[in-house]
Amino acid sequence: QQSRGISTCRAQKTSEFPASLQKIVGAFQMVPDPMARYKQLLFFATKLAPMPAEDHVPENKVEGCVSQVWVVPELRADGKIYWRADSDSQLTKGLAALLVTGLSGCTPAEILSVQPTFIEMLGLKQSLTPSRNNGFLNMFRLMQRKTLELVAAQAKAKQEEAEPTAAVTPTSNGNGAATAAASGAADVAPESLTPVQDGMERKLTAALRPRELSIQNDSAQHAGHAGAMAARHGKAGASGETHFRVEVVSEVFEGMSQVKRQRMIYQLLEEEFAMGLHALSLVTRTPAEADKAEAAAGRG
Amino acid sequence: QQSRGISTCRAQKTSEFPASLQKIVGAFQMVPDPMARYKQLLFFATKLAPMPAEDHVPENKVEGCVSQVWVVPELRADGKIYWRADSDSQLTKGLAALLVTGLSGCTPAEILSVQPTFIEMLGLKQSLTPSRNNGFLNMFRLMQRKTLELVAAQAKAKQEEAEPTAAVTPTSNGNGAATAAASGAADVAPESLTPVQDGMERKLTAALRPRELSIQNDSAQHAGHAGAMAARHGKAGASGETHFRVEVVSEVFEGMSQVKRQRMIYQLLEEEFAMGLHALSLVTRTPAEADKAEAAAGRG
Amino acid sequence: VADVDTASPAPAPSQVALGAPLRSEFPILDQEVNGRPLVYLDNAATSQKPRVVLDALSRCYTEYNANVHRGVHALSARATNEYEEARAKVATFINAPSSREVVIVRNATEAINLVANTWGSANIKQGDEIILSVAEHHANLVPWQLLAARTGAVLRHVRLTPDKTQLDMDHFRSLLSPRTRLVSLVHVSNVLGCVLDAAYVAEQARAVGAKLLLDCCQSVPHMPVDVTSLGADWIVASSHKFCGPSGVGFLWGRYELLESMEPWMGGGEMIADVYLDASTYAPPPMRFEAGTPAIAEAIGMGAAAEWLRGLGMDRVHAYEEEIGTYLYERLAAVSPRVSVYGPRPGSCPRGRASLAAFNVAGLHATDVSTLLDMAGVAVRSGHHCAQPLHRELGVPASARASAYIYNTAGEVDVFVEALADTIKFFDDVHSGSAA
Amino acid sequence: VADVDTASPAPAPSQVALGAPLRSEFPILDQEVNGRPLVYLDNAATSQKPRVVLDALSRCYTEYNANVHRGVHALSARATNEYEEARAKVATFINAPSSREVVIVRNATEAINLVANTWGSANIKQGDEIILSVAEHHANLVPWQLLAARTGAVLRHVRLTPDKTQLDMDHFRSLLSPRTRLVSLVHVSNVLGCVLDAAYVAEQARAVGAKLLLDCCQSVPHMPVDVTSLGADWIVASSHKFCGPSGVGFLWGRYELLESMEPWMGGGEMIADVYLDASTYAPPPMRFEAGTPAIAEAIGMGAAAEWLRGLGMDRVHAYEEEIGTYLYERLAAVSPRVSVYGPRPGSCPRGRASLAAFNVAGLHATDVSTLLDMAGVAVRSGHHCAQPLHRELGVPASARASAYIYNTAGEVDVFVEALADTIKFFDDVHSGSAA
Repeated sequence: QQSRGISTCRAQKTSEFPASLQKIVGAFQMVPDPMARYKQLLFFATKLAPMPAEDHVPENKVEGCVSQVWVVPELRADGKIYWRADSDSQLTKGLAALLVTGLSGCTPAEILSVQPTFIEMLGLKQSLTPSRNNGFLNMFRLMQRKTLELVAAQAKAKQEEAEPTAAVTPTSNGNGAATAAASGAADVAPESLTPVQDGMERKLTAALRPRELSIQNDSAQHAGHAGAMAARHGKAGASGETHFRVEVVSEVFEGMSQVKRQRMIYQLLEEEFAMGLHALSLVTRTPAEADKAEAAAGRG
Repeated sequence: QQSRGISTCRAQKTSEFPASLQKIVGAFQMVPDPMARYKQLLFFATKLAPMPAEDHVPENKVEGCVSQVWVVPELRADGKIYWRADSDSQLTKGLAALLVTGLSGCTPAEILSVQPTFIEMLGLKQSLTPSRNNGFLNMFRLMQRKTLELVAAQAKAKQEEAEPTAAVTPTSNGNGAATAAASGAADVAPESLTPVQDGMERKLTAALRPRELSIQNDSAQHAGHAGAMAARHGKAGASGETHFRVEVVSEVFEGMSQVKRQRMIYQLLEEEFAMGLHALSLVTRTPAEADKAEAAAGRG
Repeated sequence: VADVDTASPAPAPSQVALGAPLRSEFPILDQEVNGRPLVYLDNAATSQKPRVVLDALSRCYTEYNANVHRGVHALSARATNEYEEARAKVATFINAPSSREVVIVRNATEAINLVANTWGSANIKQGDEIILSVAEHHANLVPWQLLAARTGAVLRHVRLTPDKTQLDMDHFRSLLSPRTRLVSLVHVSNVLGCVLDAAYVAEQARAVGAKLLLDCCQSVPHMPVDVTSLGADWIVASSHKFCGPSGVGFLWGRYELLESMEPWMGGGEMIADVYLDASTYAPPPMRFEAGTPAIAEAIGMGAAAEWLRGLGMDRVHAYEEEIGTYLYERLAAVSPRVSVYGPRPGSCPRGRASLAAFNVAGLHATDVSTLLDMAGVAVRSGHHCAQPLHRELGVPASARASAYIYNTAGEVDVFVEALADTIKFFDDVHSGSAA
Repeated sequence: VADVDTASPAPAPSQVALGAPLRSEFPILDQEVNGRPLVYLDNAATSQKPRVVLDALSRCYTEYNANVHRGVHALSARATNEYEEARAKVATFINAPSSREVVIVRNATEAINLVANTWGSANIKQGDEIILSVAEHHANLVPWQLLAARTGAVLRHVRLTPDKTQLDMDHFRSLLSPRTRLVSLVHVSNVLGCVLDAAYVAEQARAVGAKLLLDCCQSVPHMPVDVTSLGADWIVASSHKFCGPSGVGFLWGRYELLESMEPWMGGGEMIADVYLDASTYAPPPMRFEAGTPAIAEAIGMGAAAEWLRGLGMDRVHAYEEEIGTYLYERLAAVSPRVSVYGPRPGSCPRGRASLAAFNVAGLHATDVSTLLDMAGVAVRSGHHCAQPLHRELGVPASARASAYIYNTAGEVDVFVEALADTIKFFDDVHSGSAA
């Protein structure tokens, strides 16, 4: 069993990537020689459009790279994101160009569903170890973070135009009481009994602006769970936070497959919580789907 | 080549010990079985005279032992030292008894000339690693320190009766200037250029109350010295402190052979300076011998 | 003792029986001391290392040794991966929500000093109270004494129950007040073997708004420790006590809390940008890892954590309860002169650790351990870095036998017989029956 | 390159030729990276370890691993002996008057933080001045920044000579004043390779009553360092840079000075007597070694020190001058676009270290080192924990090739050819000649 600290979930298949990224992966996989692949990367760099001087600002800068790297997204009216990037290192600029080409013209949902593991298919010896100076990974994560910010800002703007505040319905099963209100992300008391749950709530609320969000802690039901898991949880007395059911209704999901929605939430919670969560049962719906389900339930 | 940090100089031969200690070593060496040797040690403990309650005070306590150990010397009119000791551990009490028996009735010079390595001849698995909780070594060192204190106190008392203050004659050869006056031990500036020399002067003055003390730094003459030594000294620019000539006149030497005098000084400087000194050329004389030598020089 | 009939080649770790079958993984155990087979019962001081840990160390130094986080060359990239993977293995071992919550330090002592000098210096003011106990290891006393001396904070010490076997929880509760800023207690005592009711302590500490640090040096090696359910804000442990190398250990802290802590040591790796007169700092855990870390040692610690997790900490705990009970019962039966400290097995809902500190009336603990060593039995004697506790117990020192997963009931028998011989040996000398 | 015809079996270390004949002692060097033989030129970041060090580590863990200073049993006694013997070997290596002057720490970074938090906190007041330089490693900048922020002390930085190859000694002298309490400088720069005139600095510092700390991380591995003649009050170094394990290093200080320093970290081993509210402390070096130390690592460090001493540090230095000069000259000749930092060999009475930090005009250092790695050549790129120095040099980063006793002229050739290929590779892409 691989340890959960570094491993991401199973590698995506190429067919799951956005088409633009599939093309790049294909192009690199046709080149058998590593030096030629670097050459190809450098050609990508030369094709990158120049980045305006005003974009070279700290908020666009990727932290922790030895070289300097900047990335800027633009969410256009077609609902898709277009990227600009630059670096003072030619190889890093090549990686940036590759990401710009692969992720421009994609929807936020597509971008968020991409896993960084695709880089391993390119044969460039890029590591996926989270580390301060992992230029590629830090650049990729900044791009996903900026995407989430855009999604959140957009959702918020729409909401303010049209909708009431989303209602969170914390429901508790067993000993895992939900504590904070939907808007309460910032004022979760630091001595919270349920740090995992609070964090999930904060993250999901910020990124998805959900109409409804229900987080249910089923850990107590799994306290008798066999094997090593139980060994870590069954004994310690207080409430574990290992098994959750999450139901979320958000318009961010419009046009996304169930798989992509789940992957997006996994991505959102990956860095902070993947290692604390042993099991996450997800129900993801758009507002329209939720209304339909409710109506069906009313009928049934 | 053994490293100098822990090794003492070559182990003494049994014949070089005081007779009382020779007897003990002989007794232990006759017992082939280690458990029987421990039994013998415990018998030593039972033979130890009880120590009066007033002797169980911090200044008599050996530091760093897990068990509690106390040692007290008494310098009698015959010029010899007699010991009392106690411990709450029976084995440590046995070691104390062994030292009390072996070193009682010895002159200060005899006691100071003993090396702790004799313990290895007893087959008791006593370590000679300097360590906080090396009960035997710490006890042995406290006994030698207390001996030195007695010698110094006695010499001082005699001196105050009869003699003028000892004159130190610092002579310098090359770049090793002697800095402090004989009484200046305490006020050697911490930023001294010659820490080794200053320390030697302080130690020898305190312990021997010398009528004359000359410390001469010959290190510069040896700067060209071949091999690893030179490698460590020839390059660094400033004055090394590696080779010294010491001439000392003290009545402490009365009745001691040259070998014992040298060993006593070696012992005095061992812990602090043995590792900084590569070569120590010693001339040790009693006042009477010094007067005779001077007279001879006057004639010659 | 635990699983049975696993004679098949290369069984999965979770199927390896503990005790005797595990000994082949520990090359050091197969030796003679003073002509007798070594019986190593000093595990509470340090554990031995399985082959998998020795191999991890060896692979690091012979395959990819390089400095971490700084280089792009192949060795450096691999070393960085292995180092960060080790951090993740430790996180998984204690079920930390994120490996970013694991700070790699030299030992548990450094970890406590780190908290005292960062969170402590920033949050503890004159008159604030810190609750410790009389049973703490010096590492959980002295850093707070130094902090109290700097800040004017007041130290309160939970006392023992009247039978002196464990901490008095009523007394603990009576010490709590709105002035309590911190509770810092030992999870499993290295002398008494008693196990703290961490859930209760966490609940009570939280009720007065105090932070909770648990010294898990003696729990992490021996039982499942899950930081998501333990209730502590920080825990500390040393690698060398849980089958890992010396020179490394970890501090776990809740991430928001780590983020709120200013840096302690300055240097490379812990910075974001350095200017001549000031610098900005990296986020945790890097913020607290100044300079080249204990790279190979951390990798060894990760290997140890992974190996123990593979064995199953519930199985480890069950095995130790069994051998610990056997050790206690046999030891207590040697002679009426033998006193064993801490709670009797079975008397306590949370059990007791597989260690037994004891004294023999009329004998010094050091004499006992010296003679046991002659029989090849390694036990510790002294104050076990818990002088105040020994004052409470009214003895200057104690001897301590502590078992681990590779010790067997047969070894306990050897120890107990050697102890009986030792007592007889001293009795014989005193009755003059020796040659 | 150094001695010749030592083909006899098992020659004494002082007769082993350096360079190629030494490589069999370093198992890690015999491997391929990216299909090419490894050329390890990242020694200033960390050195590789000879068999004698690996064996010392292995022996510790398979023969006598136990906690030190606390037990009377055979393993514990042996571990204590080996640990203290290691301290003595380090003392001998730097010619310290006494092993009591050697404090075992995690790394040089911790050693500097230790001095800043003990001597510094007690002796540095508002308005006092500390002299550093623009060429310091972050480890010799950030601790003093933190101290200055606490105390109101002022940091002064020695600048570079106009040609930016070394520290400007005239400027150093101009910074000295009666307010100067401390001078803390790098003995050998990890970027410029320049060697400090320690004797002059010591004399000048002493003249104003200032203490002197030297960061000897890059000198102790490469040249004879003799604390009795160096003139410093403290020196610091990291084991992993001089053939020893990671996770350990040392602080040397004059004993009276160490004695004057209050403890920093509290815990076991550093105490004399512990009471509930206060404690008394052990004398140095134990006072500064709280908790279980890096036992095996210290023993490995001792083995490394002894092994290097056996080789002869004068021979090591001579060999490195030779290969360092070759490295510099060949590198500088690759292309007019290559700039090598630091003094030209022969231009300096104290020589330069066998390292060469450089840049190729038009290429980022990281790109250079990435492509070199494809050719099996390991060099570092980045700011080498010296951001301020790189600002002085006007570059964000540099690449650095650093040689040690096992590197050969042939390896320098491989590196230089790979660098020429790398430059051509980027040029080709830009001129569009690629497929």
